[in-house]
Amino acid sequence: MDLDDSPEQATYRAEVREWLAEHRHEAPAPMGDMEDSEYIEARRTWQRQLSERQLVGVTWPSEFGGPGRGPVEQLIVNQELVAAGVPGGIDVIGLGLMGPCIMVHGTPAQKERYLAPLLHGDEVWCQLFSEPAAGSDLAAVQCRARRGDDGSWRLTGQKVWTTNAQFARFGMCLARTDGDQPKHKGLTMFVVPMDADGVTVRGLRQISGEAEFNEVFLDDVVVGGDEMVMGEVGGGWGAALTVLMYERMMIGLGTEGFGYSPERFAGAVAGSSRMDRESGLRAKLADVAAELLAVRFRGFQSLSQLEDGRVPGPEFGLAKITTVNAAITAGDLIADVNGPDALVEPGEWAYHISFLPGLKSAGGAEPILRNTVGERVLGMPPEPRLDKNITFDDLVARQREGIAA
Amino acid sequence: MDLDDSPEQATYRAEVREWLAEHRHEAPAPMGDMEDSEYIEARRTWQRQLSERQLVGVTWPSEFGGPGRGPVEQLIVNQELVAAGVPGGIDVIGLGLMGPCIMVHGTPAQKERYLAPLLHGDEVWCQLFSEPAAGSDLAAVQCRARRGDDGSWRLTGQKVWTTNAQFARFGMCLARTDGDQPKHKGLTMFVVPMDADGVTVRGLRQISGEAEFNEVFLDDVVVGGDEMVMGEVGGGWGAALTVLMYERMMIGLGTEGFGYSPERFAGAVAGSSRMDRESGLRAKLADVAAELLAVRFRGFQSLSQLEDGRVPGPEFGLAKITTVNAAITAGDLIADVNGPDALVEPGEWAYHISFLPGLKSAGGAEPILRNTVGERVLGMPPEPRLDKNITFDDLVARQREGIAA
Amino acid sequence: MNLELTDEQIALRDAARGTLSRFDSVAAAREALETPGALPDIWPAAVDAGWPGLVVAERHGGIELGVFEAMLVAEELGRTLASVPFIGLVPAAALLSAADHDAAGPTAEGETRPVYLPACPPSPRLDDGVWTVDGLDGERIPAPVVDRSGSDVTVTGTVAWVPDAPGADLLVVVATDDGRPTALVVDASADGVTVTSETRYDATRSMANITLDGAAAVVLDCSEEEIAGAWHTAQALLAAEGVGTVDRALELAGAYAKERYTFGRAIGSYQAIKHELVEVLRRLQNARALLVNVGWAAGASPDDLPMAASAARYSAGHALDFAARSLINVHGGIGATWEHDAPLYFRRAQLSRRLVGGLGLAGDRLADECLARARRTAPRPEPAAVR
Amino acid sequence: MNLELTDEQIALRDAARGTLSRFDSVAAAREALETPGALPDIWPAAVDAGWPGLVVAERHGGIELGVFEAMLVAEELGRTLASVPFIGLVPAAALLSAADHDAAGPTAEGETRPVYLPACPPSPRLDDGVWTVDGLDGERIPAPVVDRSGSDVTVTGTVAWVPDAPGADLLVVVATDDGRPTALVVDASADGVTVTSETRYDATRSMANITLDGAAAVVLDCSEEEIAGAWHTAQALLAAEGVGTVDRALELAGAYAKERYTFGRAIGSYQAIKHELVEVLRRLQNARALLVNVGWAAGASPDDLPMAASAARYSAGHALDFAARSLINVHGGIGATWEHDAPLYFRRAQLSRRLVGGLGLAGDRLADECLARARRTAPRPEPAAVR
Repeated sequence: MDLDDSPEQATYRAEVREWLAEHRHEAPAPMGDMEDSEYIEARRTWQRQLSERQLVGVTWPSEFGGPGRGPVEQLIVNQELVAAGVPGGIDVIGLGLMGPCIMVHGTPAQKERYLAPLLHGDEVWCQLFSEPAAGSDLAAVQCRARRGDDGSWRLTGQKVWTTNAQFARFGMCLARTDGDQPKHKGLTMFVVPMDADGVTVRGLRQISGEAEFNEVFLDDVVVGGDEMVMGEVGGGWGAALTVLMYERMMIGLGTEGFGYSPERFAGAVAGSSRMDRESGLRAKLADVAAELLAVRFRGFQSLSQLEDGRVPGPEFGLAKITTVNAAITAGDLIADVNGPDALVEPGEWAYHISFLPGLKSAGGAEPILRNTVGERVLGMPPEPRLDKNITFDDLVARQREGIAA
Repeated sequence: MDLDDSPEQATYRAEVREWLAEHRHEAPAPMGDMEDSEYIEARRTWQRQLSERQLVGVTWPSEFGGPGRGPVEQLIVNQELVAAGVPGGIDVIGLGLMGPCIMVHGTPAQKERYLAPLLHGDEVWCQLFSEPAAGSDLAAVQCRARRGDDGSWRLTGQKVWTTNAQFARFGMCLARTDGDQPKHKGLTMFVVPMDADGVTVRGLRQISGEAEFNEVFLDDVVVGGDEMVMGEVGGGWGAALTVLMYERMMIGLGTEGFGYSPERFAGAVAGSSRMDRESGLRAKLADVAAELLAVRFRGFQSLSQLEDGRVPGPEFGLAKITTVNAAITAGDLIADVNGPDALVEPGEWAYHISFLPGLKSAGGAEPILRNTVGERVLGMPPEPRLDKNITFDDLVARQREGIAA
Repeated sequence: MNLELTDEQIALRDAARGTLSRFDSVAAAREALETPGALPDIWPAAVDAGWPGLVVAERHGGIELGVFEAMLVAEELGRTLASVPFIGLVPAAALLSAADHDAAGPTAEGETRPVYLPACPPSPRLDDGVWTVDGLDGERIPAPVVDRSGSDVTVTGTVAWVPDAPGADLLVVVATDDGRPTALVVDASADGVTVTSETRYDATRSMANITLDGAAAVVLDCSEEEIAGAWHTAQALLAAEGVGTVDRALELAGAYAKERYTFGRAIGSYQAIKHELVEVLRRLQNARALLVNVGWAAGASPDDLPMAASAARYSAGHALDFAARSLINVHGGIGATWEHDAPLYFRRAQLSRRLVGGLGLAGDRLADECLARARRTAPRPEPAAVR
Repeated sequence: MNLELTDEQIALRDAARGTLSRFDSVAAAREALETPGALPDIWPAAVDAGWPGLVVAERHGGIELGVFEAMLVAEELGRTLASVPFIGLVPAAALLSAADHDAAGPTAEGETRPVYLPACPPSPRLDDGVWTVDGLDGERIPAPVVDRSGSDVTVTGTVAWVPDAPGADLLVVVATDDGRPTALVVDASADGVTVTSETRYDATRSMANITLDGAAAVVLDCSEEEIAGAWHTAQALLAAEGVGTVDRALELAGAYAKERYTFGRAIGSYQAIKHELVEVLRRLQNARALLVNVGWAAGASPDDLPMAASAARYSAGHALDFAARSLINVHGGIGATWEHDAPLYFRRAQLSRRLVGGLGLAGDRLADECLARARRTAPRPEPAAVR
C-alpha cells in the first residue's frame, strides 16, 4: 500500500522537474487555438524539445527512439508537465495510439519511415476510423478502398471525430476492401497522406462552438500501393483492435488529465452560502467527490497492474463512465450554485458543461461500454446479433429496407 | 378543469356515506390476518352486505347483478370506504379481474353459475397464471392440461403469486393444451375447483415474513369436461389478455389505495431536525412529492378518459413504475431520518420497506413495462425474438441446452 | 370530474401553434448564436394573438383567462424555442390588472409592455418572513426595499437575471415596505433605474440585471396572496414552457432511434435506448399532469398553488434536463455538434434550470410546503390498504 | 507505487475466508429470523484467528496490523453475513492499545471484549466543536459528558444502536470533558450502566442502546486525533463489510442471470439486466478503490483519513443498497420471498445504512471535508487539459 515513488522513480522525477524548471519559459501555453498555425508550430517545436530529452513517448522502446520506461514514469512526466504549467507533445494521437500501432503491425520500412518524425513532432498523425454510420459499431465502416490497375489504392468515404486532422501529415484509415465478406472481415488499414488530392477536412463545431474534431472527406484519394497498407490486406480489424486497446489504457489512466478532481470542483462552490442552505447540494458534492476519488485510486491500481506487466481489462471502460458522469454532475452543481453567470462564454464552466456531452459518446457510448463489460467481465450472454453470417453489402441493403418500411 | 363531483355524483356520494355511517360498526378491521379463518369469514360476510347495497362490483352491468355505474362512482365508493375506515370486498381478484373475464369469455351457463356467488362473497376466486418460469413472459406457462378418454381435463403444473388461494373456491388457470404450437398458441383457460384432489396451496413468505402470496401445485387434477374451459380450447391467451387489460386499469387507478401519498410520507419525517440539517433529505422529499402528486393527477386524468369511454393505454404502466419507485424512495427517506427504530417489526415502515421489492415485480417487471410502452406508445422497434416460429416444446429443449452449454 | 382540455382551451393552443408556425424559431435560434440579435420579432404576432391580455380582466380590455391558459401558450413557445416576452409579461399583467392600474389596458392592447421582477415569498418551513430575489452570483438576496421617507415613494435594490426585461416599458417590482411585501410599478426609463441586458448560454432567452437606486415607484393595490401568486405563476409558466420543449425533444429523439441502425438493428430496438426514451416519456407525462394540478389549484384551490407550482417547476425542469441530454445521447457524438439542433435544446435546458430561483429552490419549496402542512396537521392514521 | 495486496495481506484474507467457511452463516441468518439467537458462536474461532488483537500493539500481545488489514477481515464477514463482534471491537481495541491500558492485553487474547461507542467528531465546515452520537429516534445528540466533581470520574449520556455491544465486558466511551473530547473505559457491569440489547430488521446484527448515568470511568490517554480516528475506523470497517456483501450479491445475481430464460433468451443477455449488473460491478470497484484509499491514508496520510473513510462508507453503503435491490430485481418476484436468500442481503443493507451516523452523515462529512479544504486553500488555477 504505497503511493510514493521508489528511490529510482524519485530520482527520475527530480531530473524531469529540474529540466522543466530550466525550460518552461520556452514552452507555449498549455491551451491555445488549435486552428492558429503559429500556436500549432510552437507546440510542434516544443514536442521536438521534449523528444530530445525523451519526455514524450516515455514508454517507447529504445529501438524506436524512446527510453523504454514504464507507465509510472509516463505518469511522473505527465504530473510534472501539469505542475510546471506546460503542455506535453501536440501529437497525443500519434504518440499514444498510432505509433504503437505501427510498432506492432508495420513493416520494417514503415517503422523506419514513420516513427522518428512522429516522435519528434515533425509529422503529426490523425485517426481515420469512425464514420457517421460507424461509431460504436466501428466494424460497420463504409469507406471503400479499391485497387487500381497500377496496384495503387483509391479511397472514397467520410470519416468523423478526427482530432488534429487540420494539421496532420498522415491519417491511419480503416477502410473496406471487400464488401462480400462479413463486416469484421474485408477491412484494411491504410496510411493516408493528408495532403493528397481528394482529402477535405472540415471542422465539426461542438456545443461550445469550438471545432474540437473534424470530418474528413475522402474523394477517390490515391494513397499509393501496398507500402501504404498497415498490416495485411483484409487484416484491418486486427490493427484497429490494437489501437482500441491502447485507447483503453489511455482512458483508464488519463482521467485526471482533464482536470476532473474533487478539489477543483469543491473550490468552485465553497464560497457560496447556498451550500449550507439548499437541500441536496452537499449530497451532490459528496457524490462527485466519492466517484472521483474512486477513479483516482482505480487509476493508481491500474498503474500497479501495468507495473506488473498486466494490461488493464475492459472493466476500465467503467472508469470512463464514472468520470464523465461525475463531471456532468459537478457541472450541474457548480452552475446551480453560482447561477446563470456560471454559464458566461467564454468561461471555464460553460466550456466544461459544453464539452461533456461530446466526451460522453467519445471512445464508445455508455451502453456499448456496459455491454462489453457485462459480456467480457461478468460473462453475461451477448445479445442476439443480426449482423453475423451475412455479407456487409447485404447487411447494408437490409438496413435500407428497414428504414423504408 | 374540475375535480369536483357533478350534482349526481355528489348525491351518490352522500348516499354511500350515509349507509356506511350507519353500518361501519358491522365491518371487520380493514387489515387483518389473511390466514385466520375467523377474520376471512367476517370479510366475506361484509362483502355480502356491501353487495346487497351494490357497493362492490360498482361497474358490473345490471344483468350480472351490478348497478352498471361508471369508474368515477367506483372511485367514490373506494374513497368513502377508506374515509369510513372499513374494508371493501375481500375478493378483489374476483370482483376486478375474474368476474369481467367470465362476462367476456364465459358461456351463458358459466355466467349463471359463477357470477352471483362471486359478487356476494360466497365463492372467492384466485388467478392461476404466473409460474416460476413464466412471470413477465406469461405465454411461457408450462402447466399441462391433457384430455382424458372420458372427456375430462387433467392439469399438472405449478403456479405462483396467487393471492387468496388459501381460501378461494375457484382458480382461473392458464394451461398448455398443445406443446406442438408456438408459445402463444396452444394455451387454454380453465376453471379449477380449489378443493379438487391434487391441489396443494403453500404460502410464499415475503421479506416481511408474511405470506402475501401462495404457490399452488396441481398434481394430475381432474377439473371436469369442457364446461370448465373458459372461452375456446387453444384460446387461453386471448382470455389472459382480457384479464391483463383489467389489471392495468386497476393499477392505473388504484395507486393511492396503497396509502402512498406525499402527505403521509411528509408526516413521518416532519418532526425531525435532520430535515433541516442533513443535505439531500428535503430534495428527496421533493422528489417523492412531485412524483406522487403527478401520479395522483394522472389518475384523475385517466378517470376523465374512462368517463369518456376511453380505456387507458399501456402508458399507464408508467404510473405503476413511478409509484413503486417513489414509495421506495420514501421508505429510504423515512428510515434514514428516523434511524434503526423505523425498522422495528412489526411496524408501519418496516412493513412498507419489506413490501415494495415484491410490488416492484408484481404486474410486470419494470424492464418489461418499459419495453411495452416503448414499442406500443413510442413505436420503437421490438427486440429480436428468439421464441417465434418455433414450437413450445422445441423452445424449452433449446433453453435446456443453453443452460447446459 | 373532468380534466380534459375544453374546446376553448384546445382552440387557444392550436391558435398559438399556428401563430408560431409562421416563424422558424429553431433555425433562428441557431443563427442567433453567430449573430446575436438575429431573432425574428414575434411580438407583433403575439399582440395580434391577444397574449398580452390573456390574464387581464375584461374590464381592462383583456381576455380574462387563467394561469392554465397562459401555460398552454407557454408550452407552445417551449416547443418551438420561440423568443417572445411572455414569462416576464404574464405575472406583471396579472398584478396590474388585479390592482386596476392604468397600465392594465395598454398592456392588454400590447401598447405598453411590463415585466415582472420575480421575488420569492418566505418559506413556510422557516417562516422567517424574508422575501428574496436572484442575486448576480447565484446567492439569494433580499428583495428591494421601499422608502417612503421622501415626498415620493421610491424603491432600492437589485434583481438579477430577469427574463424578458430588456425593452420592457414598466417594471413590476416586489419590494418590502417595513417588512411587508408590496408590489410597485417603476418606469423603466426613470431616474435611478438601470436595466443591463445580458445573454447567457441560450441566445433565445432575453434577460437583464436590474438595479433600482431610489427609483420613483407607484404602489399597486395587491394582496400578499396576489403578490406571492405572481412568483408561482412564473414558476408554472417556466414549467409549461419546459414541457413543450421536452415534448419536441422526444419527437426528435424517437424519430432518429427508429431510423438509425447499429450492429444490424435500429437503435430504438435496444433496451438502453428504448428505456431511456420511455423515461423521457414518463417524466413528460408526470410533468404534464403537474401542470393540470397547477391549473386546478389556480382556479379552485389557491392554498394548493404554492405546492402545485413548485412541483410542476421541479418536475418539468428535471424532465427538460433529462430530455435534452437524452436527445444528445440517442444521436451519439453527432448530437453534441452543431450538425444537429440538439445543442439548442441542451442550451435551453441549461439556462432554464438556473432562472427564477432555479430548480433547487423549487424543490426546497415543495419539500417545505409538505413539511409545513405535516407540522400543522395531526399525523394521519395509517390508511386502509387495498387488499 | 504499489497498491496490490501484499502476500501477508492475501494470507490474512484467505485465512479469514477459511475460518468463516466452517460456519454456514447465511443459512444461520435465515434460521435466526424464526428463532432469534439461533446464530452460531463464531467468537472462539475469531479469537483463534487473532482478530481481537489485530490492531493491538505487539507490546500488548497483539499483531499490530493496520486498519486496512482489519478491513480485509470485515470484507469476509460481509461476504458471509457472519455475526461476530468485530466492527465494535476493533476501534475499541485500538484506543485501549494506544492508551497502553491494562485491558489491551486481555483484549488481544480474547479474554476481555471491549466495544466502541461511536462518537462523530465535529464537522470541519461548521467547526462548532460539537461531538455527536446516534440518538434513539434518528436525531444526532451530544456525546456523553464527563463529570469530575466527585472523587471518581463519572460519565453520563446515551448512545443508541451500538453495534456489538451486547455481551461486551468494557465500554470504550467518547465523552466531552469541559468541551474537549475524552476517551474513557467503563465497566459494562458497573452501577449506572444500562445496556439494552436490540434487534432491528437484520437478525445477524447484534446491537444495544446504552445509557450511562454517572457511571464510574477511567480516562484513556488518547489524543484527539486517535479519538476521531476511532470513528473513521468504524466507518471504514462498515464500508469494507459492505463491499464483501456486494461482491457476494453480484456473484449470486450474475449466476442467475445466466441460467434464467425469458422470451427465449437468458435474461443476462438483455441490456436492462446486463447493465444493471454492470452498475453493481462499477459501484463495487469504486467502493473497493476507496477502501484502498483508506488503507493508504491510515498508513501514510492521516490528514486524509476523514475524507477517505467518509467516502468509502458513503460509496460502499450505496453500493450495498443498489446491489441488494438488484439481486431481488434480477430474480423477479421470487427474489422478494424467502424461497431465496436475497431478503437476507436486503435486510443487511437496510439496517447497515442507518448505523453509526448513517450514509447521510457520511456524505455530509465527505462534502464538508471537501468544502473546508477548498475554503482553506486558495482556488487552484485551471489545470492544463490533455489535448
